[in-house]
Amino acid sequence: MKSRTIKVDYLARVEGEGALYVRIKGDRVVDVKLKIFEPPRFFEAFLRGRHYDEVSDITARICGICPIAYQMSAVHAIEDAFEVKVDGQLRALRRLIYCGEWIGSHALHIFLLHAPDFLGYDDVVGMAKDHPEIVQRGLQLKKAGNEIMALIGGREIHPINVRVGGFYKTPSKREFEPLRESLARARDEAIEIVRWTATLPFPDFEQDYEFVALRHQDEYPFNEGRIVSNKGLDITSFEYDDHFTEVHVKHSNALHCILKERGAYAVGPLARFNLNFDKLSPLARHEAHKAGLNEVCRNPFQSIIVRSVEVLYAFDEALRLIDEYEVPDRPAVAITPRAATGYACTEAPRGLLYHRYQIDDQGRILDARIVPPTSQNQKTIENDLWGLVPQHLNLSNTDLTSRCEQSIRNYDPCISCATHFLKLDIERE
Amino acid sequence: MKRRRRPKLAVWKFASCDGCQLSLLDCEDELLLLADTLEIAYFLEASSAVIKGPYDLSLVEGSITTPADAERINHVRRVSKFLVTIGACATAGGIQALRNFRDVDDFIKIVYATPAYINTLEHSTPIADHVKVDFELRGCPINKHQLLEVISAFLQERKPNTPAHSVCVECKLRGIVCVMVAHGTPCLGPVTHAGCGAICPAYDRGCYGCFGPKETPNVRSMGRWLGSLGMSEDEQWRVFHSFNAYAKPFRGFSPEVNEKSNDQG
Amino acid sequence: MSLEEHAMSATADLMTPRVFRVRRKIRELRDVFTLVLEPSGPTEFSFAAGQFNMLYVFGVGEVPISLSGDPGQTQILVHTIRSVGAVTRAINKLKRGDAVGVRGPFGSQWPFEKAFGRDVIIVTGGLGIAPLRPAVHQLLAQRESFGKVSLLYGARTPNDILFQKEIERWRGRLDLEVEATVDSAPPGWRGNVGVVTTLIPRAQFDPATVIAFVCGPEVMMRFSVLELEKCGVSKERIFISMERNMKCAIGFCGHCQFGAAFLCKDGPIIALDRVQTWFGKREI
Amino acid sequence: MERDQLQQLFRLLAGNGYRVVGPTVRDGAIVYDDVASIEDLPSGWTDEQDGGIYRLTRRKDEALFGYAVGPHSWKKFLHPPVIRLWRAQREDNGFQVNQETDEPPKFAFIGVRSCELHAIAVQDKVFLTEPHVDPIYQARRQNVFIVAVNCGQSGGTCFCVSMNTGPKVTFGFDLALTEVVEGERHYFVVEAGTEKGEEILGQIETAEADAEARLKAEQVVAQTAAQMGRQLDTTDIKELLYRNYDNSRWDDVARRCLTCANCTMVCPTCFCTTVEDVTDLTGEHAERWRKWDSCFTLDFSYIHGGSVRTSPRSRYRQWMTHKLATWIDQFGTSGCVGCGRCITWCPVAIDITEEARAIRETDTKKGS
Ligand SMILES: Cc1cc2nc3c(=O)[nH]c(=O)nc-3n(C[C@H](O)[C@H](O)[C@H](O)COP(=O)(O)OP(=O)(O)OC[C@H]3O[C@@H](n4cnc5c(N)ncnc54)[C@H](O)[C@@H]3O)c2cc1C
Ligand code: SF4
Ligand code: SF4
Ligand code: SF4
Repeated sequence: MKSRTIKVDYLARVEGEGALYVRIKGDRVVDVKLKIFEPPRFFEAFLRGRHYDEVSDITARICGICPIAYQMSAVHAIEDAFEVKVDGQLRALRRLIYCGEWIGSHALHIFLLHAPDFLGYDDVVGMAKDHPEIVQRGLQLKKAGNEIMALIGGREIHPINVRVGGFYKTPSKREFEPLRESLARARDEAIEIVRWTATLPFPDFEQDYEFVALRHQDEYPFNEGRIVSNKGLDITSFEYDDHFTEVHVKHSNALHCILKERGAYAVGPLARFNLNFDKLSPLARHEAHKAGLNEVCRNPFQSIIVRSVEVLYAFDEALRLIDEYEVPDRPAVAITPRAATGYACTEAPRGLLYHRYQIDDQGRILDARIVPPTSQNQKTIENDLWGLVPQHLNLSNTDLTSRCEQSIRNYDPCISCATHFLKLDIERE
Repeated sequence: MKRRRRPKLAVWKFASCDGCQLSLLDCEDELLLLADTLEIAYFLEASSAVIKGPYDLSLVEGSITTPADAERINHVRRVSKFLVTIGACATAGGIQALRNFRDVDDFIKIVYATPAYINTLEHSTPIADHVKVDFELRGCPINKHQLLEVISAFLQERKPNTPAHSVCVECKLRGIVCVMVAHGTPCLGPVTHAGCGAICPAYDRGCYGCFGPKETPNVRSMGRWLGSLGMSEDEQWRVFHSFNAYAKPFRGFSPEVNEKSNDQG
Repeated sequence: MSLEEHAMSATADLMTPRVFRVRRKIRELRDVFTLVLEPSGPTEFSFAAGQFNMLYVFGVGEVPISLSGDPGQTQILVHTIRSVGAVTRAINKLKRGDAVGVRGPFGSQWPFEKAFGRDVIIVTGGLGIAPLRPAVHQLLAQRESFGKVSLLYGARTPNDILFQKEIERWRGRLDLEVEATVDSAPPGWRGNVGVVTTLIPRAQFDPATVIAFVCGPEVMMRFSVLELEKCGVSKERIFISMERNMKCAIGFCGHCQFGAAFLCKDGPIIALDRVQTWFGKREI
Repeated sequence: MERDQLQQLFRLLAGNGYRVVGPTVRDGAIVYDDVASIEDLPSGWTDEQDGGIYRLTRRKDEALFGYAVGPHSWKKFLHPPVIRLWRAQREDNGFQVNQETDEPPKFAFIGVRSCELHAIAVQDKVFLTEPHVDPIYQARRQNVFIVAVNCGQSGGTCFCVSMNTGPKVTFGFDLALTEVVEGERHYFVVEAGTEKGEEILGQIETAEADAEARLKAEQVVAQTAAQMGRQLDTTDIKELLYRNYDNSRWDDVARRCLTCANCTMVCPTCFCTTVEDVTDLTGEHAERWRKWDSCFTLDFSYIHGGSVRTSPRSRYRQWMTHKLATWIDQFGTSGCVGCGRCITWCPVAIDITEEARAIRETDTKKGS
């Protein structure tokens, strides 16, 4: 029987360093491993003994692509421990800066990482030669997202303005004026992008996933909500550890997270969209429909459309938040540390991000636990490959490899929290 | 325009958060021009295409934390004509160098259930501890305008304008009101390398040193003053031991036991 | 244009480089070369011995470089440069016809008026001879106006002797005493060995009236001054050429301060008595 | 002149094409910035200052100029912190340099203190003395309209009396105000110093100040002079410092000094700059930018092979000796006007008056 191995030592166009290994015997897949060898950095360990006020700056450094997600989960978990509620305009500003990160991160993924797969380019630079307008548009969208982060956060990567209780300084209304203009322009562009992604060639591939995301009664979820799934899960962040568990597999420096009861599940744009379609803005819903998305989308390749719908939504939401903005009385609510454990999940661009902190009465961190979206998706990514490869055995090794990579990128795995290809070995037995 | 052969650019990653290489992709307005000026020959985060070295300009992100990486950096040096480290990880060991102050096995046990699978070095070390580095760009993360400045300077064979003086100079050039003097907020600006544009003071918080030590930083005097502003010894230790904890002048900082009289002598 | 406006635009001009072209480049030593520049359009210029220009290479940067040519020649600018860092390396790469930005000339000059009728002793080392070459040309051009003229020159090795042919020519003149010495020499070298200060007591000059021109590395100048003083030359007759960082060359940037002197305008050539408070002190 | 008439002055100045800048409260300090009306002035605010400490506090009255000096000085308008000097474009076989042609605004400064007038006079000497005149400074300086204020209160770090630079304004202003607040009554005694000043004043309906008002104004200034927060003995200061280059006090201050350059940045007379030659990615376009620099940076004294002033000791010594001594040789005046900014804004409270005193006390060659 012929057997082959698909091996990608360095996955390209993903954030961080990972590799892929698939072994095929005849028409049967016998092994799939998404290896993550991004070196461990031990955040949970050195958070111990640090002060609660340092956590959001430190955890931001887990990932340069979605630092705001880390900051948001961190501050919410700590506020949960201290029983502090941050609302009104401060809450709105947090949503707004998160919109910025979704836009920046999604635009990066759509245009720089994923779209080249669909169109057969190695990278955006190659793609720009044939599709200059699309690429320009994409870069401008990304820039608009970064502008939100830079204005509220001080800079786009590892913003400095987020703190437990709110912010260090809140922007004036006037500072939003130029931003509002560029966002309004970008929203129109974003509509075009949704339409464009819908025209990409998608393979027929659907699986029966368990989608997990936050759900909030009034809004599309960013910072708050219950953790729900299409298979009946409905819990608070406090109960996360009861239902999810991390396993350490030999082939990876990242931990795999699974649902204790049902195993693999998927988080991210597809999950959010499927569980919160009704909470999208009318414009985003309208464009989603026009793009051929139904309320539930099970084709992970179409996540690129879903991402662009979320980008459109984020612009819509950002504009709404800016229009309703009033400078809050104070940049942050007062904090009194107490000994307690706090829990929070927020929606990082790549999906659910769980933080838990045990803190002493001096505000020192005793214990920290962080579960990034990519660990949660890892098993599902491998499952997709188990399902996908047998369907495409007729492809040449090169094409099969690209298809596998594309399928991995469906999840926008962030290997730093989970990016890349170098060498391909095909073993035939 | 005289068109020379386009220099080949490579971007390498070691232990890091990807933020510094992302800074390159965050140059939305310049990205395509950049790709036109330099041949992007190796940049896994952005491209599947890999063009063989040697590379004229290598940007290296991340610190060395595993035996394999300690090997790989030697390879990177061999294939690079001009090697620039980008960011606190690559120039100072990064936040992950906090392990250098503790026992790494304890760290592994805290994070991983099956520590045996993890192969890591005891220390997280900057690139310059392993190979010769031609230029170091500071920051956690680096500032994208400075990155463009370094690349433009490389192309023109000039010295990049990335002054090593304090953040205070940038702060004052912007006319920001000093948060330490006017509000009593502890600020590491006076001992921290410029480059960020003094964003923290501009947002009403003290600088936390993410660009690492400036030229000739007086960390002892700084520590004493932080103490007089009410920072405990533990807080003083922590503030110097964050994203550039392993950078020499910060690494060696230990708070002076606060004497009663807070004299400045 | 009012007078005031005129002064203003004149200074504005001093802040913007004018474009010159490389007419010739001569390799002097392994890392030292002489650049002959000519204006790219009709421009008037003249300079005095000891002055310097700010040379700008497009996109690279700007550095102070002394004029090393004959002040009598007004059609060209001559500079002798050691390639040490980014800008000087870039200058070294320029080819015939390439453009160079020039601001200048700036600074003070060797005090010939003070030297009329007196002996002149020139003590120099290494590249320090570059800003003194125009002085030698001028002394020779007006040779009858001065007493004895001696040129003492130190280099590291025989291979480091700059303007060797010219020095040989000068050495052949009867109205000029020329002595060269090297720090270390290969076998076969028949000249002096030792530091340049050892030549001073042997030189012929009247210590009571002589005017000394000293230019070279700061340590070399320090010891030369000590030696000159020992011979009885007083401070106000010793002229040194100092080097400090310079950005504007017109006294605004502050970088070139050496004690109370702005070396870009009070110097680079300055009488020792004006800077005696600082000369020889560390980190001034 | 009453409060309302001051408002009129703002309008007149703006109407005459001036960009009116003056004191205003921002981020916990009184800074100099655009001010549209007297509403923008720091009404009822004052500052408490000491080494390394500045705090805004409320006054008991609604005085508009009831504070000393803040972190900014007027030099930021006359001698911009960052400015492009020129742009150049590569051309076939060379390049072309284009000078900046932007017309700077006409500034009206509101609330200039006596020490600040002296500081401006000092910078005039630096930038406007033949043969070289800085066109950037000159273009801003020649059109400026100065509304000075006599200090009604000294700051905790002020020592203008020692430096002979205040608190009463004596020259260099177009208009000078003395603010008098007495119970319910709040008025200004105005004096015109130039024709330009007369002209503007003539357009405001003001009452001639009576003898009592004048006397009150005199008292205000006299009171301030008596309150100086610091003192500096300037006797033979130049000679003192010239003979103390090797004093061990420099080592002592170096243990505290952070070489952060704040003192030079806030100093109203410090003039030093550096330039940055930059290019874009294409290498076709080059620019030169000028930025404030400081003798506290290593690059400042860099010559090939290393910086001249590597030790913090030599850098502090350069700054203080320049301010108090070499300046006198260079420009015939002290480089220090006694405003106290370097003391207040030094993050570790190093005090020039204290250091000068210490040098004097340990002057080994005293009397020689
Ligand atoms: C008045 C004067 C006359 C000079 N004449 C000559 C000459 O005739 N021939 C010659 O070879 N050299 C001369 N020099 C020294 C020359 O200016 C430096 O070698 C040159 O600036 C080095 O620049 P770089 O960029 O190549 O080196 P780097 O070491 O890369 O220097 C970086 C920058 O520091 C500054 N800098 C470095 N060294 C000096 C220095 N010695 N003086 C002033 N600024 C410096 C410059 O701004 C330079 O761009 C003179 C210096 C002065 C002040
Ligand atoms: S230096 Fe900071 S921003 Fe850069 S890669 Fe490291 S952690 Fe990320
Ligand atoms: S706020 Fe910080 S960086 Fe700014 S001047 Fe003060 S101490 Fe320096
Ligand atoms: S003290 Fe320093 S920065 Fe200020 S003018 Fe003097 S040399 Fe320049």
